[in-house]
Amino acid sequence: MSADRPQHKSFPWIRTFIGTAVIGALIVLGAQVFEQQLHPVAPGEAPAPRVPGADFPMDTFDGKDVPQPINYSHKLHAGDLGINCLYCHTYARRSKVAGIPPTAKCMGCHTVVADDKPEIQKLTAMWQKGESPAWNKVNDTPDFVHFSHERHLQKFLLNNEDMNIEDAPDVCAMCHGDMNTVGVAKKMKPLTMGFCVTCHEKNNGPADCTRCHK
Amino acid sequence: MSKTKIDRRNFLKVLGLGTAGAAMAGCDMPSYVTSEEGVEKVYSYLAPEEYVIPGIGVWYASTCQQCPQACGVHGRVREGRVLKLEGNPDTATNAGKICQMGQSAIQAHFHPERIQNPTIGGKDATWDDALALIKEKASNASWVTGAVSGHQRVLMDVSREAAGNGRHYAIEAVNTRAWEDASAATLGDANPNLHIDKARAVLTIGADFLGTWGNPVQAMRDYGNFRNAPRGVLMAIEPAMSMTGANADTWVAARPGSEAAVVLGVGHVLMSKHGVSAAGMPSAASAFSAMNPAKVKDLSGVSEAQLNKIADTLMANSPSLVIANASHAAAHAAQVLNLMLGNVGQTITPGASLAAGAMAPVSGSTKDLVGFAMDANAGKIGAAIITGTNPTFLAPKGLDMSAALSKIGFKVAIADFHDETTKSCDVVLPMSSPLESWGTHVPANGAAPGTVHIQQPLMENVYANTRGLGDILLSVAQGAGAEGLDGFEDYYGYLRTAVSAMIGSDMEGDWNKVLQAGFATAASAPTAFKAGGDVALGFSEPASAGTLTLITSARQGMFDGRHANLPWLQEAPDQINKTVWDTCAELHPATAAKLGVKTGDYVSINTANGAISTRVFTYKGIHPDAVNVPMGRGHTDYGTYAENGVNPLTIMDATSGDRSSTELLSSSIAATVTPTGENRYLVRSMDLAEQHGRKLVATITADQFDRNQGGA
Amino acid sequence: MPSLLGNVFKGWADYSKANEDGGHHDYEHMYAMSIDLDKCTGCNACSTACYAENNLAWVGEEKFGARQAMNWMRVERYFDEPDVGEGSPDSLERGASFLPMMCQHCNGAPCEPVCPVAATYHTVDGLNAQIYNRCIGSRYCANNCPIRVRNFNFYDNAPTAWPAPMDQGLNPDISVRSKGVMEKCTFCVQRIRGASDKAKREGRELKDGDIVTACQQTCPTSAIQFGDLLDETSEISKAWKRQQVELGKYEQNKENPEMRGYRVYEELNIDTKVLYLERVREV
Amino acid sequence: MSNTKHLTDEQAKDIDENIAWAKINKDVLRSMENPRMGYWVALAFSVCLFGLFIYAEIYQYIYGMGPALLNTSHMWDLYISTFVFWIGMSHSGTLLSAILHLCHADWRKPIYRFAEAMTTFSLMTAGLFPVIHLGRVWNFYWVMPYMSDRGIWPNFRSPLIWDAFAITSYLTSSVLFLYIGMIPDLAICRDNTTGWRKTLYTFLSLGWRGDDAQWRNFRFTYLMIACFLIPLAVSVHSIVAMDFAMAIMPGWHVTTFPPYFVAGALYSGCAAIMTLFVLLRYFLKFEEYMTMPIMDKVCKLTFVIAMVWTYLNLIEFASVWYGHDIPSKEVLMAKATGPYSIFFWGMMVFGSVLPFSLLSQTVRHNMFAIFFVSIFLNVGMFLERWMIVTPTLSLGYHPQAFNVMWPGWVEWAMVGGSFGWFGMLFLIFVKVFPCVSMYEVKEMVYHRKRTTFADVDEMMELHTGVPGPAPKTQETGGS
Repeated sequence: MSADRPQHKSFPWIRTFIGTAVIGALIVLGAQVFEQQLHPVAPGEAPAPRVPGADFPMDTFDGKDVPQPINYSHKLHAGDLGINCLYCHTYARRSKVAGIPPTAKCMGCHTVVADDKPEIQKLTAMWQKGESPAWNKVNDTPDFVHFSHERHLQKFLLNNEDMNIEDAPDVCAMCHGDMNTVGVAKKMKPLTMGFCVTCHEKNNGPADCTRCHK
Repeated sequence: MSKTKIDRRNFLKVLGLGTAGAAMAGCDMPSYVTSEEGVEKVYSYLAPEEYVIPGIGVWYASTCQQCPQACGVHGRVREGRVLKLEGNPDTATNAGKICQMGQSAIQAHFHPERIQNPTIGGKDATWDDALALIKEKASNASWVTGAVSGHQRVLMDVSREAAGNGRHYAIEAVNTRAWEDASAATLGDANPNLHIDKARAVLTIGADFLGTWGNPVQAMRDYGNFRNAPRGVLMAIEPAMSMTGANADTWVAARPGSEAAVVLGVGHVLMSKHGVSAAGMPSAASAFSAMNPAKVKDLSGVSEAQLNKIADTLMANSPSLVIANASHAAAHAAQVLNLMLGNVGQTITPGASLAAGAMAPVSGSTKDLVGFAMDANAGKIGAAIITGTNPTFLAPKGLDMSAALSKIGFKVAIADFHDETTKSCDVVLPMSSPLESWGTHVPANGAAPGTVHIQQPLMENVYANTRGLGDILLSVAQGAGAEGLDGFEDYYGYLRTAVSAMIGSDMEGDWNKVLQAGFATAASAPTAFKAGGDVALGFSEPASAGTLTLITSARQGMFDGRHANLPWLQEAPDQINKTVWDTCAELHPATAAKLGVKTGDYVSINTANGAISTRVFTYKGIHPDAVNVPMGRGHTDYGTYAENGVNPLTIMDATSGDRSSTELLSSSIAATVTPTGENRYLVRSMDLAEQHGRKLVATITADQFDRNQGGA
Repeated sequence: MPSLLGNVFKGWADYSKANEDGGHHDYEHMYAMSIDLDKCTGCNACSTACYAENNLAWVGEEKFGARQAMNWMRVERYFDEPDVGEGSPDSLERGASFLPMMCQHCNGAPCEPVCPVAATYHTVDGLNAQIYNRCIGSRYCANNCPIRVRNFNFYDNAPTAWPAPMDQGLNPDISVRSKGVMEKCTFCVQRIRGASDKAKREGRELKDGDIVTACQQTCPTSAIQFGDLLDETSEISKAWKRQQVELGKYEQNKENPEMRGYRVYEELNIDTKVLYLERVREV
Repeated sequence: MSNTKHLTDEQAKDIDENIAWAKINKDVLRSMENPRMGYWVALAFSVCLFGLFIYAEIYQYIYGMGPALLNTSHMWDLYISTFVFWIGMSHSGTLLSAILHLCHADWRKPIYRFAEAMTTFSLMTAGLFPVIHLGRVWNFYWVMPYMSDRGIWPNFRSPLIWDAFAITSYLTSSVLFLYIGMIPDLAICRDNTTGWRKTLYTFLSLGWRGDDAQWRNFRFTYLMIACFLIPLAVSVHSIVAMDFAMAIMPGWHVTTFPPYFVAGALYSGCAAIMTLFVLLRYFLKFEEYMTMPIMDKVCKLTFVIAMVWTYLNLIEFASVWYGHDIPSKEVLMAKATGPYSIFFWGMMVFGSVLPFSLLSQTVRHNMFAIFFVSIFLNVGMFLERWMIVTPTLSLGYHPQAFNVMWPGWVEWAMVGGSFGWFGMLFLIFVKVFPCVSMYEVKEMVYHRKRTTFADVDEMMELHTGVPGPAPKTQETGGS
């Protein structure tokens, strides 16, 4: 190449590399967007729980209304009447599933209390027939997930000297949202793996896959 | 409230039957599908006992009914479903262990092909109609059962007596009858306790005590201790390798039918070489001395060196134990050997028997199968109630069982599965599975004195319209007008009363203790051996050398065929030839070479009773003159899972010789084997039997082992 | 979103930590097994117990013949004894040798480094874990397993294996694996999990004997032992010491070479955690 | 050229330097137009094959990997061997255009374009297989390190991850290489076509005017990507080799695998070039550009690479044979004598013996013979890949797992379909893009001419038919 070539500013091949970079960025971002759709996490406005020594993700989830055989209102029972979560969901402290309270527990009060309400009569009828209502599951973890209510309650409530049993709602709210405010139960936290992992990292929960995946 | 009285069944109310169904979704479902709200259903308890917690399994004691041995089990019950069976650590019979057949009880329990409704003449009917029909027609009915014991047997007997003394045929193809007869003849006790763990040397002649003979679970537990240092020596003499033979230190192949001669030969060597005295047993001694090694050699093909080795080992390791099931003659000779070697009292101790003889176990036999067929063919049986056995499948063609059944006017089957026999029955009553029903069982082998195993339901009926065997028996007995049964509305009530009487207390607490323990201890009658024990020892002439003989062996898993409809057991490889889902004919490579067949080739096996065609498996663990076809497969009407394979029992012979000495399991029949030319891959879990120099199963010599006290 | 980026960096940190020299060093437990081949009678009880405990699908004759079976634990049967040569020419005078074979949970597991998505990895319990719902089924791990104890779900076995109501008998503590997922023996990780939860409930440490695997529980001759090697007092660690077999070696120099303990494929330096005790034979 | 004496003067030349540039344009453009019936038949056939591929994939998606008859011992079978085969074929283009470009071997110029296209398309084919062989193919993107709120990452120790990176980067850069090298020709097409083609080429030629600055930047870019591509190509196939070399299985755990795979790759690539060379020469009437002497050189190159490959093959056998690894030795013996031995010996004959036929002058100058030789070389290379994967899996270490397995119909459908996919892409390419580089052939002609004509003006007049001074630029691209 001779010396009297005029100098040129344009480097068209740079475009190709910029192009590659852009494509790569698009792949990453696209994957992220897809991931976000898998795990919808809305920016949270939920009130921070009053659980000493617990730092939990603020993400909230706008669950849909799930029809239930009996329109049980958490707001009334837990909120207004202030019944402790663990009074009905008594299995939560002893087993990995919180469980639905046995009908006998409902009838404990409702043989006398508010037995004129149609919903209660519905329940009473079932109780007389000896059949149990078929509730629709609201907060559900996938079948390959091992989640133990017992362990979490032990960590944040039972073995937490700053807490006593009346504070159960604050602990439950970490994953179930403030049930005192809703009527029929709604899913108020995403309960995705990201949700769990974030909380486990903040509270030094186990990071081992097999602890939660079965 | 009375309407929702909490009885034992109600607290088993299922929480979330949908849970398992959801588990079917498995790990494939992306989490955003299965964690969606409102997809799954949750059923709450009505009013559970406080110890019933969803998500936490509760263990209940019960009794395994997969084979006649009635091992005690614990069942894990979660959310009202029984999920897993494990051995009951407190029972002397199995001490916390169960075999693969026991493990599969779960699958039989949840089986989709169980009978769900009573049928009359093949059409669905109500229980009342069926029971009324039985009450009307089943007078003077004979009972055809498997081995039974406990209160089920009591109810059978009282209803038989009430209905006019029909006979009771207890049919088991896999049994210990030869040994029982020999023990009764020599020791006066049909079921002595055998202590394999106490023996230093064990010689078994065709008794597969690690596989199917007696209570294999107990035998295997004892075998485990038997192998601790100082290590016992196990020797096996049999035509084809059994599980016991596979684990033997010395395995000797004897020509089928010649086992008795070999035992006599051992006795001969013991007397002549080691000077063991047969004092007080002249007839036995004469039989021994008559059987010199040369004669043994040409009868059975067992060389003198092998006889000497066996005799030397028996002498060197005392106490020893000689077990035989190959034939009555062999069993008698074996017991005489035990007497001569002084094993009786050391490794053989008197068995325990219940004071309440009515509950004592009735051990089945092929003799009853033959008897049933002959009596039926002779028209002696007007009506029959069949439960717990499948004579049509077990009976060789020679017995002409189908014709026999057709001669019976009225046949009732109490069964949980449709099989070849229920097909020909007029009334079929759906029995709920052993995990759903009550019962008591008295183990025949190796139970602690006076033990009665309690079988309690572990969950609600899977199929609502089935009833427990006990309930059915109770209704039948009440229908037959047996005394003392009025006022019991169900078997549970009857059992509760009976057991309370047995343990001498009807306190709720004691009853719960019994339920938790899984067994009750009743008064037992001490038994003692009688003296003497001299019996005349004979032996049957085996087929001459070089002629092929068909034998059939039972293997743990398929057992006598009752488990052929359980996929888990179909897929659990045969312990020896490792085939799954199909039958094969075991041949010695030399014989196979003579016939020009190899593993996977189809051969047709012809005997006087017919022919079967199956594939060949060749290995060296069988006598060259024997062709062995494991029994259990080849069902025709036992559900979709049991269709594979062929049934060797059909071409066996149960009638030749005197019926007292021929058991199907140990019988043999001359056969001709001809290759059909077809070939298909014989599905096995292992194609090779060599380790290719890899260090997989390394071995060490016994003296090194004992020198180091056996290590772990 | 900050939490996302936080995860990114934390992920990198954990990753590099977990992989220094190819694995953890801060083991909390080291679960191991020992199997006495002299007591094993080859009765298959362990294998069937595994089917019942771990929701193993049966596949039927055709697929079994195509070697697509799902048995996590198989009892292998050999008719030869390499160290004494073949038995007698025409008869198996020494019987057969049985070898229960399941995932050996190697500390140097060849399957772990090759999994593209880290679905199989070594836990702090010393288990070779398999995360079913992370697995994408590249099957590289199974190719790299010298013992071939990894089973791949070639079909969706669930519908055929558990026709209703058989699915009611499924173990809820284990997910049912669907097609395209690798699975293998987990040393009954659900029982380990349950036992440790129970111990925490009672506010105590795990002790020897809390964890009983399904095969160990049912083995009629008690040939199978299971326990924690880091627990000096446990039976299993005593057994390993008595047998003079140590982890992390590809060749054991025993003071007493007559001790029966050995591990399969030690020469591959995969560092298996199942101790086999040699079969004893009379001579 | 030792063998020139056997050739006529015409044949001795790589290309006839008297070809007019206009004729070059005309011929190449003509090759892109008016597809004949044969073309449509071939295209339809390829599409059908690819349809089979799609069907098999859907079937496998629904029923799982079972119908492919994979089993516990044979977790990979034809999927991965075919993957390696296509990866290998992709090395030809790099060899011809990049390596030979740097070596200034100008005889490559008429044939490198379709070789590069082959590279790209075989890579696109190869890339399919690691994806479709996944048990849960719908999760394939998990091998990519992307940020998610789960904070989990792929396992960067796994050679499969390296594969993913290597293949994607190699694919990107070879596409760039092909495209950038084509820009001047696209400009020619732009100037000589109408309708949709015009739109397409206008868009693709990025406003190429063929002026001086563009030419210099073009040269620089082209050279730089060429340098960049060669180590990439080598690394890609080394990484593919590590899929096996990193495993502990006998017969896979071989140190010489990376160079062995690279050699095999170049080998199969050259064989594929020979095949397509013949096909294009006759079906697109490129006799004047893809000439006998060029083929002669390609054949010699192929022979040399074949010998290298054979050598590496033999030292692998030797190292196993004289080593103490019993399982590896068993695998080797099983290859030679076991159930797969016929394929093994087929590979040895086709891969190591057949190339010697290329030594013969008559074969090298008989396109018909060369066509069949090259086909069999390709078959041999396919068998090689199969013989690497399957015999090892059929033996391995554990006796219980020894078993012989033959691929199921799904696998065969996938393999056949991959050829359909490749053929489809290539057939479309030859009709949409110039598969002979016009401007480089002109250069070639010009340089050759220049060696014979003293006077540039005279040469220019001869070529352009325009008397007078030559244009300022020596290399006249564009129209």
